Amino acid sequence: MAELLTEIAGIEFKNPVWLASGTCGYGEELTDFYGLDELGAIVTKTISLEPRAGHPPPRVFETSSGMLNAIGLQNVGVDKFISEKVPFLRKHRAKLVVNVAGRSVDEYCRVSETLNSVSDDVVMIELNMSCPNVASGMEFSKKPSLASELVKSVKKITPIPVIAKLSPNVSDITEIAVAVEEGGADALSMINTLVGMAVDVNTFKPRLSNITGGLSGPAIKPVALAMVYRASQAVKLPIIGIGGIRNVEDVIEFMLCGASAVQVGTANFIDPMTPMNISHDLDIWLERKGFTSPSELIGKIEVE
Amino acid sequence: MAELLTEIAGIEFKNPVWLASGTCGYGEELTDFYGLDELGAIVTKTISLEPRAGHPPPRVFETSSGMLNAIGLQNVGVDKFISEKVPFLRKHRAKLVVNVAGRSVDEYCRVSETLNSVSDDVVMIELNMSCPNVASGMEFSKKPSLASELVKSVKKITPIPVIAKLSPNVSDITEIAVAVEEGGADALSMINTLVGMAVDVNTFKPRLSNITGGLSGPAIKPVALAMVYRASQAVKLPIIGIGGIRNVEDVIEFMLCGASAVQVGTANFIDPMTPMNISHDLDIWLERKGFTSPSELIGKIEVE
Amino acid sequence: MSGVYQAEIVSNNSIDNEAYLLTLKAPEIARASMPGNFVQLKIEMADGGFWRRPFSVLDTDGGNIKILYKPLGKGTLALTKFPPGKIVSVIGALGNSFSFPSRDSMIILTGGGIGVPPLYNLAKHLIKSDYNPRNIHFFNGAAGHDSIVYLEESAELGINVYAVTEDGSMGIKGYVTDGVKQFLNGMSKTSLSNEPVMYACGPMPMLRAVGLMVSEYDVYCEMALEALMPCGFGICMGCVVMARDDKSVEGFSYKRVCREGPVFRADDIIWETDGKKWLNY
Amino acid sequence: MSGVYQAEIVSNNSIDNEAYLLTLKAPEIARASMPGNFVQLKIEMADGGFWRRPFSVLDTDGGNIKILYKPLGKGTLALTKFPPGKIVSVIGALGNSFSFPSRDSMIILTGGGIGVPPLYNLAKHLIKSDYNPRNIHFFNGAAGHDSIVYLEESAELGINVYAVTEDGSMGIKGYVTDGVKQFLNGMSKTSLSNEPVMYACGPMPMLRAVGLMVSEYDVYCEMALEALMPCGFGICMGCVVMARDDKSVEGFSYKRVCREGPVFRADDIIWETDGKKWLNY
Ligand SMILES: Cc1cc2nc3c(=O)[nH]c(=O)nc-3n(C[C@H](O)[C@H](O)[C@H](O)COP(=O)(O)OP(=O)(O)OC[C@H]3O[C@@H](n4cnc5c(N)ncnc54)[C@H](O)[C@@H]3O)c2cc1C
Ligand SMILES: Cc1cc2nc3c(=O)[nH]c(=O)nc-3n(C[C@H](O)[C@H](O)[C@H](O)COP(=O)(O)OP(=O)(O)OC[C@H]3O[C@@H](n4cnc5c(N)ncnc54)[C@H](O)[C@@H]3O)c2cc1C
Ligand SMILES: Cc1cc2nc3c(=O)[nH]c(=O)nc-3n(C[C@H](O)[C@H](O)[C@H](O)COP(=O)(O)O)c2cc1C
Ligand SMILES: Cc1cc2nc3c(=O)[nH]c(=O)nc-3n(C[C@H](O)[C@H](O)[C@H](O)COP(=O)(O)O)c2cc1C
Ligand code: FES
Ligand code: FES
Repeated sequence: MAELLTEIAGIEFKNPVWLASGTCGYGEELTDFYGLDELGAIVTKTISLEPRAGHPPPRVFETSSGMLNAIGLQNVGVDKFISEKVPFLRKHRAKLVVNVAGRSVDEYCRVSETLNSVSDDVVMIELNMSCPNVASGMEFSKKPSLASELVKSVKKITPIPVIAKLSPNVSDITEIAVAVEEGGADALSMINTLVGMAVDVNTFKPRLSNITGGLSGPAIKPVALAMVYRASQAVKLPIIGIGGIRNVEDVIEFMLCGASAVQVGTANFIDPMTPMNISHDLDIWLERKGFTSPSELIGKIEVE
Repeated sequence: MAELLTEIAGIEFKNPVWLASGTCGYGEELTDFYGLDELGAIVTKTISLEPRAGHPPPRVFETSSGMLNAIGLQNVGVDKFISEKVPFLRKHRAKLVVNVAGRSVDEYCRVSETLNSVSDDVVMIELNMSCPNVASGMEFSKKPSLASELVKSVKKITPIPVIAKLSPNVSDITEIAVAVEEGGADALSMINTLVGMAVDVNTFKPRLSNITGGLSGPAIKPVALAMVYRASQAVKLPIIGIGGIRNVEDVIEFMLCGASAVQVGTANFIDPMTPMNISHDLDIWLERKGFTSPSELIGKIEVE
Repeated sequence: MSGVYQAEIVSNNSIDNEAYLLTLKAPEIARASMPGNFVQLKIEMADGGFWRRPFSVLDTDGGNIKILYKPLGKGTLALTKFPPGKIVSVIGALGNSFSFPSRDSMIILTGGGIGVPPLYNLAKHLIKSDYNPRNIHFFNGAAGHDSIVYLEESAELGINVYAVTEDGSMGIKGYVTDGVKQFLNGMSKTSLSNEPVMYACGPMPMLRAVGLMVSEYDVYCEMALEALMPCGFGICMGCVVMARDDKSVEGFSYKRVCREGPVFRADDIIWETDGKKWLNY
Repeated sequence: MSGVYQAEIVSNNSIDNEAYLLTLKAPEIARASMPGNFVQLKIEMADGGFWRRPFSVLDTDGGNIKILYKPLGKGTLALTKFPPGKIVSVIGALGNSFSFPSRDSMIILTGGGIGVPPLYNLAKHLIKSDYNPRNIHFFNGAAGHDSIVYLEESAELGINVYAVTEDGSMGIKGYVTDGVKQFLNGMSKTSLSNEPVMYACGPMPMLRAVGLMVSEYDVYCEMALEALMPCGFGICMGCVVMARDDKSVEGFSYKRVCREGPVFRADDIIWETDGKKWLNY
């Protein structure tokens, strides 16, 4: 048996297969299918300072090998998350990563600070940097200086290690990756969804109430791989690869491109057992190929 | 019968369905399937100043509802294009748009200038702005000032109307759209391919000799629609929509988002009759819905 | 508690009126399922379709579950080609279920199009629980004679069955709500001791009409909603409807059709805010 | 001249050794096709696969074309389920074809795996054109006994057939090129009046070995190459190989397997430059 134990920023994870934010709620529903302690980690739906109702429906649409979503960060807010959701996750011994967002640097910081009270439960904070900054209008992950400042501020306020989750909707992913590394991030995760839309040709209305939404699923895997590959050339930080992952081969591709771990997103909707199947198959795959740990694959793509 | 005649920048096209650059060669092979004069227009494979051999294989890979390509702008060069390809296209009465690229503003200009000698045959020039600028390293379509300068320079040198073809790999498509409008472009076309990659998990090698390539096909349609929609809010220029178009519904979606015409790319590979089928179905669709011209659909998405 | 099961197709046949009847060997789901519950089927399909497709449980039969479906798009069309013996991945039983009415209620089932299955299931369960079939009135609405489904099978339960067609080619002419209104109007004239209780399922525009009707007639109503469902078991937050919620600051919250539903009390659903409909209807 | 045709499936059966034989009613293609030509089949498949899949023409029979294929991946696996009567979209005939050798040549056909079909087609055409079957030597290579295809059918043409298997479970043990080398070595010892001419088709690593072999033995050779083919009729420039080209400045150019090929002269193919292989082999 290969050893799937994976270390990111000094923290040990049972395996490199995590659940992506927004695709596993707060873990409750998935306990119907498996034990949360069997995952590398679970990343919660984005938590904001105040509860948010989210966008009106329609919120989702199926596209060719992908889907659009505009959920609008519906969440219970950080206080209720701590009082109602953390105890459940603790009881199930979930390795907990909390995805955080805010409309300003200050709001990100306040959510992160509030999480300090449960720092025994929260192994990492993941900053959802695709949120638009109220002041500049631009997403935190589009302007390097904003991105860097955000990470720096959150790092100051919390001892919990921080992952910067990058948006793919940028001209140069390496610029942003370098900026958050300089800002002190402990790891990168990428990619969040691509901006997309669809229109109902019968009603002439957009398929999403929010008009545009985020594209995820197998359709975007090639984009995610290219971004992970490029970022891994530019920074030393561990990278958690996300985008269209469905099976063990997808995970190997991400690792060869430089990812140290991965997050499974949309695939959970089609088969909630996906992360379990992947860890199982990864073990077998490594064994068959003569590897003893997934870490041996990181960045091992052969280019020449 | 609806009237499919479409006007872009003062030029009349038989219908709004064009062939996208790089997905129809110089038209020769397609005459096996239909007459080139039945198309709205044909956009040639990118033409450069000198002939280019292109990238070594493997150059293509199939992904989920998409494909990656790194052809490397293999082309005969502008001189041979004029002497060997234009006569054929003229004979077949193709509405000819020439896609042009260069490694510097000067090179773009020299290709465009050379085309002046066949300005009776070439109805528009399309600038492939996804080429990296030798001096800055960045693509022409990533930096607004570069993009604007490029268009301005080409416009100075040729009386042929100019389309700026935008790359989707940018943080803000509206910024670039505005820049090329200010530069004097007569129309926009979007989108070119998204940067992507794939890895062979057996050999650990990238699927493309060039490592990364361009993602096209149905997978990217949602991204293309969102970019067309956003650009159409920002500029007055006519937009030619491109990305994953396979059927008449796809065309309607693009038009509702603001496109005045469309280009069919990857779908030609699967069925070379696609553009013919689309024009035929568009006629029927418009008729059935009580429209007399496709122009009635442009930007007519209902957002409240 | 739901699970992912590998179910063998027992049969998959075209029955009347373009509908197909699919029987799956899925004992765990059969055992757990209640009227209103649904399952998520994995269907390999072309054109990059990859979500599962949700289907109500029509009936259970020993270790089998039955699904009645209409081929509409790429998933359901592909499903029609699935041969007996094929193994399909199915998640279930999912969602909540209809509550049972008090014994002496006048039970009105209002189904439109492919909304019939959960109501048939409910009727069958009620009868099994010794409700009087004569107190059950099933209004089955469709565009026309050719698209009405499972009418005879419903009649065989011994309940009152009414066909309502938009083109008048069968039964009452009009929308299914027109048929129900006629009935309710008749009822209020005769003094019936039985309190009417309504159950509805069908396309959202129909359910919206039902919602307006029951508030007008002040009839208790539960309805099984439809929604696009990426997951079906509550993790994506994609399938929500706007529902009254006294506990929230806004007075409403978005509830998951797959988890808090598909069955909702009609008066909990908010169909429009500020005069704007919140769905594409 | 090729076209897009709607072809009816006449039959689609598993034959020996995991290979399937597909017969399509496609009179225009049957009429036009020559050995080496191929067709592009549209196969609806799951997982977002959408390119057509290329297959060599194995044989023609009146208005029908025959294809021999092995189910390997999502497209070919889906194809095995296609029933007779189904209509499939097919583009063809595509590509160039083998040139016929001079009448008295010693004709060596070297086929590996699923590279057999165009060579079978060639053998059949040669015989129809009154070439002497005894001068045709068909080396059919595979991993083992179970994966060798169309061996008996080839023998029925009256030509010399040699099985070559890597595991020695049938015929000569070794790579197919080992079998051919033995033959060529034997030939050079006896003084044969017949000049050897070779035709090859199979996976690229095998063709590369054939290329090295024929240059060593100085044998004229044509080979039908494989490549990933987004279009198949020359518009994408995706399927190229590096080929010698005196007219180009660089001394080579990238040629399309689907258009300038699939048949190339072995000595035109450049397998490596600067010691680097240009393909993932
Ligand atoms: C809880 C629930 C129970 C259902 N029970 C049944 C049932 O018992 N029998 C049955 O035939 N159908 C039922 N449906 C509807 C069924 O899920 C859809 O018909 C199916 O998903 C369409 O898939 P498709 O790939 O064939 O269509 P697509 O190609 O995806 O779309 C074709 C058309 O169907 C519509 N559609 C797609 N998905 C849904 C959906 N989830 N709900 C409503 N309309 C949709 C689309 O808007 C489109 O117009 C149910 C839906 C839900 C949510
Ligand atoms: C000119 C030509 C003629 C051919 N003739 C035949 C034939 O007569 N009979 C036959 O069985 N096959 C033939 N092939 C190969 C056949 O096209 C592939 O097996 C098929 O495309 C695989 O599709 P898939 O969806 O099943 O596999 P995928 O799921 O796409 O891939 C499965 C495996 O097959 C390999 N593969 C995919 N496409 C090709 C390809 N175009 N060429 C080679 N390997 C590929 C992939 O690398 C992968 O390892 C021919 C190929 C070419 C180019
Ligand atoms: C329905 C849905 C909701 C999501 N919500 C969030 C979110 O709240 N925060 C976040 O950082 N990412 C969110 N994402 C993005 C995913 O975490 C992931 O980055 C993206 O979907 C790409 O991975 P995938 O292709 O495997 O789904 C969401 C994705 C989906 C599909
Ligand atoms: C094989 C291939 C080659 C291409 N070559 C060019 C090119 O030379 N110049 C260019 O501007 N765009 C090129 N493109 C991009 C297309 O013109 C088009 O913008 C893109 O593919 C998106 O459209 P689609 O999804 O319909 O293919 C190429 C695309 C493909 C698939
Ligand atoms: S379908 Fe995913 S939450 Fe309901
Ligand atoms: S497959 Fe497209 S050019 Fe050969």
